[in-house]
Amino acid sequence: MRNTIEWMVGGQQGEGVDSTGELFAKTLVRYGYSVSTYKQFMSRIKGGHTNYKIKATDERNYYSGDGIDILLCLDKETLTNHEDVLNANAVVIQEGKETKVETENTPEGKPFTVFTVPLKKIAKDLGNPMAKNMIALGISASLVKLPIDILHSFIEEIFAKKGEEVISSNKQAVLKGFELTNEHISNQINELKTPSEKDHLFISGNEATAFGSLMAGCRFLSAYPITPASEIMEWLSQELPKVGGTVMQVEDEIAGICFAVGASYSGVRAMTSTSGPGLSLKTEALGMAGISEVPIVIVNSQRGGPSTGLPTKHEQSDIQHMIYGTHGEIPRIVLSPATIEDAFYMAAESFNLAEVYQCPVLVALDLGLSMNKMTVPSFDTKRVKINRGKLLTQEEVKEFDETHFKRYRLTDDGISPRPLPGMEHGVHTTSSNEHDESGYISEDPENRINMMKKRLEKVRHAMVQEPFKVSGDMDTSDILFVGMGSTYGMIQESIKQLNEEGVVNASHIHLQQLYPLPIDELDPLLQGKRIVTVENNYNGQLLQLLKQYAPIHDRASSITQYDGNPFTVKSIVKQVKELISWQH
Amino acid sequence: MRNTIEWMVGGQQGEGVDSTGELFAKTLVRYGYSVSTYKQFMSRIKGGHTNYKIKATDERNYYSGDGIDILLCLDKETLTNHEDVLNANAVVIQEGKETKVETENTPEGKPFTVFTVPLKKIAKDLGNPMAKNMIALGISASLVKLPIDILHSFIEEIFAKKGEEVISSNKQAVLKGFELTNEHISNQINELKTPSEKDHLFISGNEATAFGSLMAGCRFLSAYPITPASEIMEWLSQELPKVGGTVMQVEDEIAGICFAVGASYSGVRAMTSTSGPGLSLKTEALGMAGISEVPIVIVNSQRGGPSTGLPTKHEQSDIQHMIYGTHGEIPRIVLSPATIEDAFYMAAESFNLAEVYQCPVLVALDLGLSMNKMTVPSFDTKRVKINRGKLLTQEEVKEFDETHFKRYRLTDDGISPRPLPGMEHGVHTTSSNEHDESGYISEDPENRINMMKKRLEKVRHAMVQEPFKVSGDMDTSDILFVGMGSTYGMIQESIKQLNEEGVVNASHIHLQQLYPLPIDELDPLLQGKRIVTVENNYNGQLLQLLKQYAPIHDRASSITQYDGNPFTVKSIVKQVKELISWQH
Amino acid sequence: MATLKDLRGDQPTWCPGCGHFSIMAGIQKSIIQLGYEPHDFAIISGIGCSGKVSEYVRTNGFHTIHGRSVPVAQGVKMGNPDLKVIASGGDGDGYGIGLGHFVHAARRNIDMSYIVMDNNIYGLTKGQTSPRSEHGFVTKTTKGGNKEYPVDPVSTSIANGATFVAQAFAGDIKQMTEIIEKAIEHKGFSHVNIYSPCVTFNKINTYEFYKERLTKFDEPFDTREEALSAVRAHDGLVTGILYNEKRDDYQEKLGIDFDMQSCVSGDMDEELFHKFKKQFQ
Amino acid sequence: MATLKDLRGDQPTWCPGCGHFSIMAGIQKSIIQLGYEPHDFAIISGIGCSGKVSEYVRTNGFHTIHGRSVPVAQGVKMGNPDLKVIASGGDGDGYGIGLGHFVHAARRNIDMSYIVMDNNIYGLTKGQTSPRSEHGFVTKTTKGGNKEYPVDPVSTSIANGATFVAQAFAGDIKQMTEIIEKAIEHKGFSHVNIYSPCVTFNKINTYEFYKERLTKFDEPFDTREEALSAVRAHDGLVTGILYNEKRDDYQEKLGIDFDMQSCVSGDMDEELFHKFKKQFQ
Ligand SMILES: Cc1ncc(C[n+]2csc(CCOP(=O)(O)OP(=O)(O)O)c2C)c(N)n1
Ligand SMILES: Cc1ncc(C[n+]2csc(CCOP(=O)(O)OP(=O)(O)O)c2C)c(N)n1
Ligand code: SF4
Ligand code: SF4
Ligand SMILES: [Mg+2]
Ligand SMILES: [Mg+2]
Repeated sequence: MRNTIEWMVGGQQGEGVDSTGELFAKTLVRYGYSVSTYKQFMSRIKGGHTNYKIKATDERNYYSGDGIDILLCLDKETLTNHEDVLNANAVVIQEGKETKVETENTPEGKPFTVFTVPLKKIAKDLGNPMAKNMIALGISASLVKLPIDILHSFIEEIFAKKGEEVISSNKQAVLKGFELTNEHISNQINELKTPSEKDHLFISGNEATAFGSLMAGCRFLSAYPITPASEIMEWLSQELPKVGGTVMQVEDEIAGICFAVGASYSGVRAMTSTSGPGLSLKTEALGMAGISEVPIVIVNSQRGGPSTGLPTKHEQSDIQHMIYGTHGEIPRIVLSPATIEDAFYMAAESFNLAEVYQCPVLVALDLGLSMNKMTVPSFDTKRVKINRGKLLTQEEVKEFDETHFKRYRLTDDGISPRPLPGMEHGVHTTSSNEHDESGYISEDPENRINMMKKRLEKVRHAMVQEPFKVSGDMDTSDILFVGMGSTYGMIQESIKQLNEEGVVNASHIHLQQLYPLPIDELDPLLQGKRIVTVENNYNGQLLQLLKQYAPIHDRASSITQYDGNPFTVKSIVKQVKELISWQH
Repeated sequence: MRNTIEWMVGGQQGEGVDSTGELFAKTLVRYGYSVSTYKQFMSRIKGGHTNYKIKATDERNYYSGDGIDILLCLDKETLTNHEDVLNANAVVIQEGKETKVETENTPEGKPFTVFTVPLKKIAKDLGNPMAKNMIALGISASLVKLPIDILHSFIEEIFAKKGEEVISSNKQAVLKGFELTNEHISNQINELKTPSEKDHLFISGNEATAFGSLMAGCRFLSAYPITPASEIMEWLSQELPKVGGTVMQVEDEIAGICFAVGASYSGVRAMTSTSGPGLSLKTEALGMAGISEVPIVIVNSQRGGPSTGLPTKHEQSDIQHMIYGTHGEIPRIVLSPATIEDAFYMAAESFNLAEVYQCPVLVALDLGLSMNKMTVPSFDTKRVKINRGKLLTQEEVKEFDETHFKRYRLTDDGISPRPLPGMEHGVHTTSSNEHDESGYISEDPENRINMMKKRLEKVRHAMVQEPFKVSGDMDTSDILFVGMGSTYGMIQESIKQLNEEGVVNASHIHLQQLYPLPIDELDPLLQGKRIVTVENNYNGQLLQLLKQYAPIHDRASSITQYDGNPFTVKSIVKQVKELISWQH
Repeated sequence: MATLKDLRGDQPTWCPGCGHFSIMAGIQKSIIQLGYEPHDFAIISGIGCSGKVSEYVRTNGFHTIHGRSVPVAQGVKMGNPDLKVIASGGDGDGYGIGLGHFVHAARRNIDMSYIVMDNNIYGLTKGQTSPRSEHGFVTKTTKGGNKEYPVDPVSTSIANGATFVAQAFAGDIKQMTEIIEKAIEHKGFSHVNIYSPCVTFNKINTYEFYKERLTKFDEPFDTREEALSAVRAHDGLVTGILYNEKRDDYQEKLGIDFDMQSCVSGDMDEELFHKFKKQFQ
Repeated sequence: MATLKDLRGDQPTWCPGCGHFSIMAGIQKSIIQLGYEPHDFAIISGIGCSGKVSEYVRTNGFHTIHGRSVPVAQGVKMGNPDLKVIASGGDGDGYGIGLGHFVHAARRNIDMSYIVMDNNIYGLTKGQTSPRSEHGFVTKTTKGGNKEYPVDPVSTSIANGATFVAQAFAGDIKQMTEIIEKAIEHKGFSHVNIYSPCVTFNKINTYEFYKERLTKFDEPFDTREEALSAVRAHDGLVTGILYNEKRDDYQEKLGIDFDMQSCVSGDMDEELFHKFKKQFQ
């Protein structure tokens, strides 16, 4: 009995690769497994190779895996592209004239079984040519002895509107798959251990971010479509109206942030979501939110840059722009959830931070985290409490008894009580110009100094609940990996492997708050160790960030990947080994 | 006989403060003095205090000075605002009912003379009420015994179109000024030493930048009005048509950069000029220039940020945005001329670098450098030779003999030969998407790696003629000041004073190339010394930049000023002393 | 009831004689005459001499960035449907850099007013050509005369679905104020372009220029076609409400029971969580 | 003479049946029929399915960024007045994010053609509402139907001074190609909006939809007013050259003896330096 399975379906875009993958993933989820997935696709609508990768384990797993146990090929490219990562004794399912089973070897000499099946013909015979992928799913499921009922009940759900005939032909297709396996390759069946029962969700980083935002009271999102962020807008445009909120797809990304700033100014928890090109366009208005002290959440789902770059590929290369972008100097907070559950919690926290500190909060996702689904423990609604900061009620505003409310009142903590437009006695001025306490333009040098200090100091100690994740033995480890975003799972697994192989004694910090960098907390952990950042960009932006705060220059380096794909454990391990051998 | 004079005129905006200041400055220039100026003004058209400060010396001078010898007050605020910086024995000229001379003391107890004159009345009596400032200029000139002919000849030039009468009344006004001085305060006359003859220009940083660009062959500028950059556009819109080029004032800053990118793509040396808010808007298109490898020069004349901020005030706070702004990673070069003559040369060099490295070049000015005029030695046209890099001629293109020209050909130095659209056999594709050598979209990982390396490595060793200025004794100095932009003169004078007072043994590096930072060249100079950056921003952006490249964290700090005004020598010296005493 | 004093904000710094003074007064008067209080309003302005109006009229004000008053204002209204929202700014701000937002706002029809202070020039940056400057207009950047033709703002909003389009003149405060009042009371996006002479930099489009040339229309045209033709026939030199149509505004059309502001500090809503959670199981 | 083969660039990746194929063919044919060579042209495109046209038609191409093809294209023409310049892109690209640039280009009248591939939807990002989507149109982000009204692109360019405005349909290649040819030969800014069905995401604005509804005009209208009225009367569902006017283009108006490209490696021009230097002395 096995407790892990790696599965992939590949084919041409528009051929149902996505839905086939998603269905198999959900089947495994419903069976009780922890599932991580990764979709690869191209910047076109039809055609071009795409694939959907799944790794399922009976314990929590954060990474969709390097290898493949079952490979479902809907086109020729699939096998060519992925043959080299097949695990030993993998099964490859492919279309062919007649059913046959052959054994082949990977370039590295691992044996695998090629199961050729006339899927199209069988589906046609079943009276439903569309059901060919279902046969293949049946084969897949039967190879690990998943209960057929799960697939069958999904089929009932998915095709509920299509009628009994479609349901039945699809069910038969699955059954046929089971039969084909039993008939031809029963020696390959390797049953999955029954997992223990868990309360978990199968959700993408985008969905978790959107869900967390909604739960934190966000009621307005204005944005412009862009891969890989569109899903956030799409999910919220479905769900927000149910709670009295709304999504606006506006004319461009500048409007995206400006609408959200306006809505936030009027008292709503508001956000905008985008990816690189949109983030760059928002750069000017980001500064407006900063100086005018309007809370705002900006989700940046990173993709391959620069410019239009690689719009459907993974990258983590907007770090510096998020921290330093916009002219002049503003208060800001930059977060970067490590996992999908962190995306939920940090999205929620970002609204708190935005309102408590009255400043823009940027939440960095990356394509890997944004678009791929994983199984996560159901979220804890008690973990993040809603905190609206110094937002005043109508009654509180009245007590100030001012004709023109001092919106930018100087206070000890730099944060000013905030009335809302519409409140009696709360009439106030908000401004992108340098202003005095009343919000009116001021060019007075002394006022300027006060206002700059107010704004830039107030966020200095802002801190999210978990500014970074630490693992490994900080006292004894001689190498410290530092990462952010969706590399979490790969780094964890790489360390496990490296430690097991006895290559290094490694520890791991995964940063979740990039700005203000929690340097006081990090500093003791950085002492004395070899530091290796693992990041999906060319310049080693995380490394540059760390160097700015800590003089680690002679013992720090980075492992980078910027080809549009996520790291594999294999490639991290390889690069670490090279790094180490080179040092000796 | 004196060899230096500090003069200021102050008044309400729209009252001729500027033109009066400029005329006096030019008079001193024509007399042969080296003049530095600083204008202060507000973000409104009429009203509000403004002033024009001049320091003239018989040797080269880079700073408009801390003190005032002659203060011309066109409003009440002028004296109130500037009394504390009057030099001993200063003369204050002010409007009043009747002519009188009084002696007063500054808050620090320095004596000064107040010369009250019924300027308006006298001007009216001369038949030209507009000439009142001319009387005051006459007084100013006579107090340092400038030849009256210089002023008279200027009057002839300025009022040439207004006719004999205006000319004569203005001449008389000046004469009247001379007479009043002789009559009432002859004991204050302190003649300026006659300077040696020099071939020099009186020019602002904006003008020098524009002039340098034109001389380097720039024939197209597209931009949008914004203080303090507008002057570049305005100057070139006058001059470019004379050489077959043109300026376009377009609908916004995004169009500003896009037009220039388009013009450059078609083979013209092209630029755009802007300030902070415009720079932020150009962030996305900057990335396009980077990945598509289109040469482009972006001049950013910095002002008080963030957002609208302090639009008419001085700051140096866009450093990080210029280096890190835009999503993803692009080749770029960031320059920052230290002086007005460097602005000329570096503007010219920026076009070379843009074309040699086929990438965007950002030229950072700051308001102090942009808007104020100084006397500079006439420029050396031999210093920067035009270099168009790998731009191909029609003949060269033909030799490649390709159907579709490989615009992004991989080469040893990462730079690809560049045909122009319109050339026979040169048909090629330029793209903001990741592309292969032919310019066509490519999502292939290996191609991606090659292209990223090509683009990001090609600029690694780009270097301007003078990447930084060094002064002081690098071997013996125990403190090293690092600055950029218009602080050059103040830092130099501060060091002189600090060295003279024996406070420290200081040296000075003024960075002119911010990215790629010439760290190999800088590193030996940074060794062992206490490092103090002097910069006009809050966060110490230069300091952060240095720290990123060198582990100087425990011996580096910054002196900052961010109130909208430039440093004074006094304030630098004071802060250095504090820093040193605090260290002991 | 609010008085003029209540509606006075910061001390204006405009040049004496600037048309913007009259527009400010027109907005103040309209608010008073319609019986609103300062806190009922939010004035969202752009950057320019004109942009300062949000600090000079004492209502809630947001002095935003150049060209973005209209998207910010729409967001404000979306966030609080009870607020009266006015966006305001210059011709450069609104028809130059902000032109796209303006057209999209016209077709979106959110309930707000957009008052443009049109002086056919860039005032605050000292007199460059604006997208409303006449063909041939001479400025610092167009010494040989402007080679472009001006944007036609009222035709553009009429053609793109604005439900209230008017034009006024700062030299005729009475008509202007009437128009502003109606624009404020109009349910939907109302666009008011107001000729507002820049006495410092624009020596062509002066008070006299407009007085001599403007044609006043007392009634809106029945159809967009007629309004378009009239505007063109007079080369844009018309005043009055040009077009006015009743139509559900954007928020009404959404048909959402808005509940945007009720979020309070404290626990997340557990019940809501479980409702939404289901779809991920 | 160039053949179709000469004008074939990269292999198109559009969905089979996409209207963009016909527009690509229309551009290729026009270039051939007018007797130009591939190197005479530069096609400047934005981002979208449509934006790929600059890689599929083998002329000089610049695949720029989303919404900015028009300003880049104008810059290209300014830099080399001898090039034939076409800007092209989608309706989202041109009338959404790029709307401002489009209107300013219309009033500026630089000699180039702007061909918009209008499928009333955002194709490449998988089917969201575009500023050209009908009121009520249902997409992922507008489940309850689009609450906005579409931009009227041809009215907008007509109202703002464009000197050549036409509309075509990808389903009528003959008329479309004729129009593109005339647009290319027009001296000044020519705007061609082409209905180009997205067969994958837009199930409303199909080939049939347009075939049934389009009214063809064979002659341009004499005045802008008439053109505007006709467009409105048919709810924008017209094809043909709607308006066409001879007028000096922007570069002619500038009256500059352009000398943009003559800069060569070597010394600065000493004489020129001394000429300009004087003003600073
Ligand atoms: C993004 C940006 N670009 C440019 C500027 C500079 N700027 C300030 S006001 C202005 C134009 C003002 O003209 P208009 O909108 O017509 O207002 P007016 O001053 O004429 O009332 C410009 C270009 C800016 N503040 N921000
Ligand atoms: C600044 C920016 N925002 C968003 C995107 C994402 N994006 C790519 S294409 C596109 C819309 C395409 O629609 P359209 O212009 O109508 O072209 P079509 O695909 O329909 O031909 C969007 C929003 C982007 N590339 N850049
Ligand atoms: S410059 Fe013109 S627009 Fe600005 S305040 Fe003065 S008169 Fe008014
Ligand atoms: S998605 Fe639509 S627009 Fe894009 S290629 Fe397919 S059919 Fe054409
Ligand atoms: Mg204006
Ligand atoms: Mg489209």
